[in-house]
Amino acid sequence: MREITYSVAAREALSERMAVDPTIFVVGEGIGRRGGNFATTLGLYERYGQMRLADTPISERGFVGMCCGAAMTGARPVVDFMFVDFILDAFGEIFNQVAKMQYMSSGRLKMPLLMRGCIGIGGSAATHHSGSYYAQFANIPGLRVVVPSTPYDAKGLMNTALTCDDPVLYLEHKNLLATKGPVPEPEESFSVPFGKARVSREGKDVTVVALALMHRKTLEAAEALAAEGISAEVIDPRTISPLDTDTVLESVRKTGRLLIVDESFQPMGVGAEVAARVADQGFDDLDAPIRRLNGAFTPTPYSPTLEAAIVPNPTTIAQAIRDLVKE
Amino acid sequence: MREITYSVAAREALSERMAVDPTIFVVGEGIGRRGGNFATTLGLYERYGQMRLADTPISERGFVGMCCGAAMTGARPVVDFMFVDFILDAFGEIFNQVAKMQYMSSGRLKMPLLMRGCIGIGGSAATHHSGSYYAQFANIPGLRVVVPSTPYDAKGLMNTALTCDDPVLYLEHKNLLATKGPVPEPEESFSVPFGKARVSREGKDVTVVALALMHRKTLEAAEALAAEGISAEVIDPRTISPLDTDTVLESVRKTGRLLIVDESFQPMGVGAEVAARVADQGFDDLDAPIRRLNGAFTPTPYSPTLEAAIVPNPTTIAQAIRDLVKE
Amino acid sequence: MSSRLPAGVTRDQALALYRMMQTIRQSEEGLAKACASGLVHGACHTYVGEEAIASGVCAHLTHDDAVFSTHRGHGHALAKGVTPRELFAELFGRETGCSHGRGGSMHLFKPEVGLMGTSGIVAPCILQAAGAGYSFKLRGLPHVGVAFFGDGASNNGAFHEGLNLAAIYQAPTLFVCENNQYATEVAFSYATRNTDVYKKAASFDMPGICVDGNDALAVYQAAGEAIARARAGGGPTLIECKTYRTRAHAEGMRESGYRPLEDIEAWKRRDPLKLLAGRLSAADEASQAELDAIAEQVRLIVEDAAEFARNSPYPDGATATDHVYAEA
Amino acid sequence: MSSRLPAGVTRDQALALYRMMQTIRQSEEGLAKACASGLVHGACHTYVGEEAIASGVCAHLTHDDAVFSTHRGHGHALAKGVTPRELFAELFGRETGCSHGRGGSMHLFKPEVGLMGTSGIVAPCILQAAGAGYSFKLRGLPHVGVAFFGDGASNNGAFHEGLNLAAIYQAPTLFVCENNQYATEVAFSYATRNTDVYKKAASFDMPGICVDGNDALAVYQAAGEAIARARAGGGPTLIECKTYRTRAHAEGMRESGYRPLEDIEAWKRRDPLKLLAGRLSAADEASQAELDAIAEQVRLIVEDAAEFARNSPYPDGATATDHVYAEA
Ligand SMILES: Cc1ncc(C[n+]2csc(CCOP(=O)(O)OP(=O)(O)O)c2C)c(N)n1
Ligand SMILES: Cc1ncc(C[n+]2csc(CCOP(=O)(O)OP(=O)(O)O)c2C)c(N)n1
Ligand SMILES: [Mg+2]
Ligand SMILES: [Mg+2]
Repeated sequence: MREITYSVAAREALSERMAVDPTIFVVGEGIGRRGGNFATTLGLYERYGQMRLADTPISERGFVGMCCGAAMTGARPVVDFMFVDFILDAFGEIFNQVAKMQYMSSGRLKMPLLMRGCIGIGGSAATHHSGSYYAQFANIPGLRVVVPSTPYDAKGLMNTALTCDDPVLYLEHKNLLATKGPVPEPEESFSVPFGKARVSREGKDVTVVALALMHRKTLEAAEALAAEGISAEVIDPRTISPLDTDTVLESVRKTGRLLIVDESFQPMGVGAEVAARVADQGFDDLDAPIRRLNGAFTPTPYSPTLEAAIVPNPTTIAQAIRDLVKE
Repeated sequence: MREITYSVAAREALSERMAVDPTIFVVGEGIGRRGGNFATTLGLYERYGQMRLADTPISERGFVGMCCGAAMTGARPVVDFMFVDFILDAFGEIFNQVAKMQYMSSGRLKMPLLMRGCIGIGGSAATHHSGSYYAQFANIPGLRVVVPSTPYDAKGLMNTALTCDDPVLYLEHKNLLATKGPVPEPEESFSVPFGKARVSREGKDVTVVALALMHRKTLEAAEALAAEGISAEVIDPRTISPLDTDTVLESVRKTGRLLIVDESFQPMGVGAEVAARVADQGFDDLDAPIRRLNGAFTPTPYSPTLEAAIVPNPTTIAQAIRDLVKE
Repeated sequence: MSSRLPAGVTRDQALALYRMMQTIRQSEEGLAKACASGLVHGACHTYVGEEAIASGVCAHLTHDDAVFSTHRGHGHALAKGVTPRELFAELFGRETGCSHGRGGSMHLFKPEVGLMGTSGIVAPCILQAAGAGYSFKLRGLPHVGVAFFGDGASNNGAFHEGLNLAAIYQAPTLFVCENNQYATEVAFSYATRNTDVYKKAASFDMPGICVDGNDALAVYQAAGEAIARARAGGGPTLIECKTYRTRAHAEGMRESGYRPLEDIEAWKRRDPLKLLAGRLSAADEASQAELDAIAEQVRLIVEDAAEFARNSPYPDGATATDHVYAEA
Repeated sequence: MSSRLPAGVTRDQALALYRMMQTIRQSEEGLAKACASGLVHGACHTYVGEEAIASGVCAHLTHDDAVFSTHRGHGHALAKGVTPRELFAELFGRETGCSHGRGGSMHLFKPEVGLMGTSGIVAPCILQAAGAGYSFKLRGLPHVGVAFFGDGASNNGAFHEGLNLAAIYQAPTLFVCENNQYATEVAFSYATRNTDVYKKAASFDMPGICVDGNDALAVYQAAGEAIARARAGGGPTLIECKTYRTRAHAEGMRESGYRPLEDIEAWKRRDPLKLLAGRLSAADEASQAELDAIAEQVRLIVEDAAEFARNSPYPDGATATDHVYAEA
């Protein structure tokens, strides 16, 4: 399979879907001629024109609400927030309108709306350009939340998102955009279903669930630990809502130990939900306490020394795994 | 001790604090002469005047941002949302400004801002007037989230909120407002600290953590189960951020069993966090899987038959306890 | 006021407006009674006194046009094609309601006729209507998006963002502000210093029109022009309808002194139904008997609606979580 | 243009403006260089070409007045009393920075001098300034809240809500819109059909003033009047300053063709420092030598600032979670 970047993979999916579905249009700041702050729409304006790649004023709430109305009336809008931090002003529209519209209309309206944006701490982006809000959004009934960690999943999940009738929040970690990986040729259509985790590394001593950039960092840590004779199984949930825990439960049945690694905040986070489900449905399989390793519960500082101190890295992940295996 | 309602208790605290602290002012729709949709400010306009009880336009984001600025410059604003559902348009202001201001300013600014509103499903309020968003807000670093379930706690936590320098979200369940309970006389000052759960019923077979209205319903269920010989210990966390789990761990040490009852959504909810912490720190004390009983993961329907189907009640809570005790 | 009907308004159109206004008025009065007797489970905000607006605007719309409405949406729903039976049944929480009992008064849906929903949250309808306009323009369709909203909503940021977006994209959208001068009990003159909403369209270089919201023919004419312009690619319009609600903000609330009782009386004298009846008589277009006959026909329909709703089943609790997702 | 300084503007004031504008300009140029050499860790949006605005406004403010600013906030910070040392150190991520390295370019704080923060999110500053005004009015203090924001922010709902709130409460607030005609690479003329921001004040019945944002004396005068009015209880004012940024939106970005290069050149000919220098010379208030001496003094200060910043320590990682809560 050819190797392309995460960013190209996602864009390719968007462009391919736009070619076959004329109701898709993209809105956002600088997604027109400029091609997107993160090159999410590079080249698409030239191909699909102004109405389908519509630059917007700085009106995040406004254009989300607008796209809600457009989705209710036969279009398939894509909202590109660049940094997903800017989504927050639209929280009311998303929670109370976008996510509830199918329910409120008793299924007579569909809500084929894709919202996307970049998450993640790094590069001294500081606290207004580094959020990862998936826990909050995954607590909203009616919304799908997707967090791919590989180019393959980036394209496969984008394909699913752009053919699904539910509203989807699609989150891309900034530090994954330039990473490469195998992706099928453009002519081979494929998709990755929502709600199906991926076991990206098999192991027998401990199960580690990790998503987005932390998934990559965990694989690094697992590689290093193999030399020490510790065999970690690594799972990427890929989608947070729906969240596949069957795959995790099956793994824990084998390993008896569970660690969840997440760059984002611990309280009421993804790790809490995975832990709670396993503490219920997988209780008898557990041989040790369930552990979580999270980014610190703090706004993101700017200075590199402070920034490095608040996110897990392969060293701290490896240590957490070692500690758990010893339990 | 005299018995007063939850609603009177909270209002009394506000009025007493306003009498001694001239920098407190309240904003909201209808909180002036009208005295608040839920009588949260009844009589205060007459006592403290227009500038300190300022009716607002329907600009939830706007007045939260305004109060953020006021809190940064020496005032202590109280934002009264009536139904807390209306807070969502202000999510960006709260997450990125209000909650981060102390951190961003390295502690040189304080953020003595109280936001309050009514939560809860009931009375066919339907999906735009029945949300309980504490999980989402408790995932925000820098913010305190408080959910009293008794008149005593309503006043005691309000007193703490109105003297604390952190921003506080104070949530009142609509169906608790008229409930009565013992509260110290006005001249006796008292407060309830943040981060200290309350054991409201002692028991030895199972620990049940429940908040807001569900706390009351759980006490009813526990009462009924006593007749069956099941002894349930019931804990009210009272504050979600900070969240006291020491009290829960201590209880589980005794009972070996844990159920969390929460009207709000299960995924990444309060129950998930409590479960995750106990599955880590209290693992060795657990004799059975940790269970959660939540309201259904759905927008709130209007019709009484549908509405009743989506929230736990004493019968379903009792059943969940019975099931767990059998495990 | 001329004694003739305005140019372009036929007798049939005027009578249809009158019939719709009667339908709304009598439905609201029926619902108010039902509230008092406990048949309505949740909130109920009536449209009494404002009937001319929904009627005048929706007379120009087909089922392909998309209407987005507010907490005070019964009138919009009826004018757009929800039947009184569906409306009553919805407020009574029954399976036969237009939202199958999921919504109640503030969540009325009937997309089949272009009623894309009323909302318990103030202001999102403004944005959604702009989006419907965008969608129609993108797909080359001649339909329009219409938002109804109150004076209170015009102080919300969604007003600013929604009108601006519709203007820059020249989306075929009609923004109808029903300025009844109060948001619950907060006076509009307190909540903004410029109480002429139509003038605020200038910020977006959009036509802003002011009409007497109690004059159905005036609303009909202004909306007709704006909708025709939108369909022809001429972009959005803001129409402010100055009006007044003569009942409480919501059923069960009392006149607590926030507005002068004389004002209520004065506006009742400008009752939109009476005004239209007067215009029809003055123009010799309809006799009192004819108008009474319409009112009587409507009375039967509304009575039947209440009866139908009372006899309808409640939804099955087991379906409470259906339709949260598309494929569920 | 008269050859005399405008009435009420003294030579000393004009020279102080010139000095501040030099401080901002040279700091920005120093920071741009530091960006290129990797000393600045995050984003850096310079204020080059817009120096007259912050300088002209802040000249009227004391440390008790509260300024709320944007992602393009270096100029506001310096004009309000942050030192070049503190600014450089902050962007270099050092403990000695005005935010102790927590913030960087977009999160500059120095409440001791009334710099209440710059923000990486566009538009909240508008609301916060209104709130500062409210707070000052509530407590009977003669201070003002000031928001600086771009043309892009004026399309945000916060503009509508914030100006309306300030107007109804008559909060002592000054809203300064720096209309540099672009939001990143999106032209203001695309993002709204009415590009005269000051006219939008009419929606709130608020005075809306338009000034040449490259003319420091014009800004100084307009701001002086508005601030005096606010202090005297006369309520808020919106001042639109028409201007242009002559560098990229952020350091590291190139001119990708979204704006005509001739425009940049034309605006460079209207460079605010040159304009003010010209005015001073024409009025015989300052010789070129005097102006050069100021520039040279500033050069030394800015050089020292960069040096100071480079030599300052990074913050200790162990403190990364301090100050999340008040009592922590
Ligand atoms: C965002 C939001 N804030 C507050 C409310 C509570 N509320 C319901 S109706 C209403 C007044 C609305 O006034 P207006 O827009 O003028 O409509 P009217 O009721 O006068 O028709 C308010 C404040 C709400 N539903 N949504
Ligand atoms: C709410 C929000 N949306 C988007 C952005 C990304 N962004 C940063 S600066 C900018 C342009 C701002 O334009 P303007 O307000 O005119 O200020 P200028 O940069 O021209 O000084 C944008 C869109 C942001 N920071 N905040
Ligand atoms: Mg109104
Ligand atoms: Mg700009």
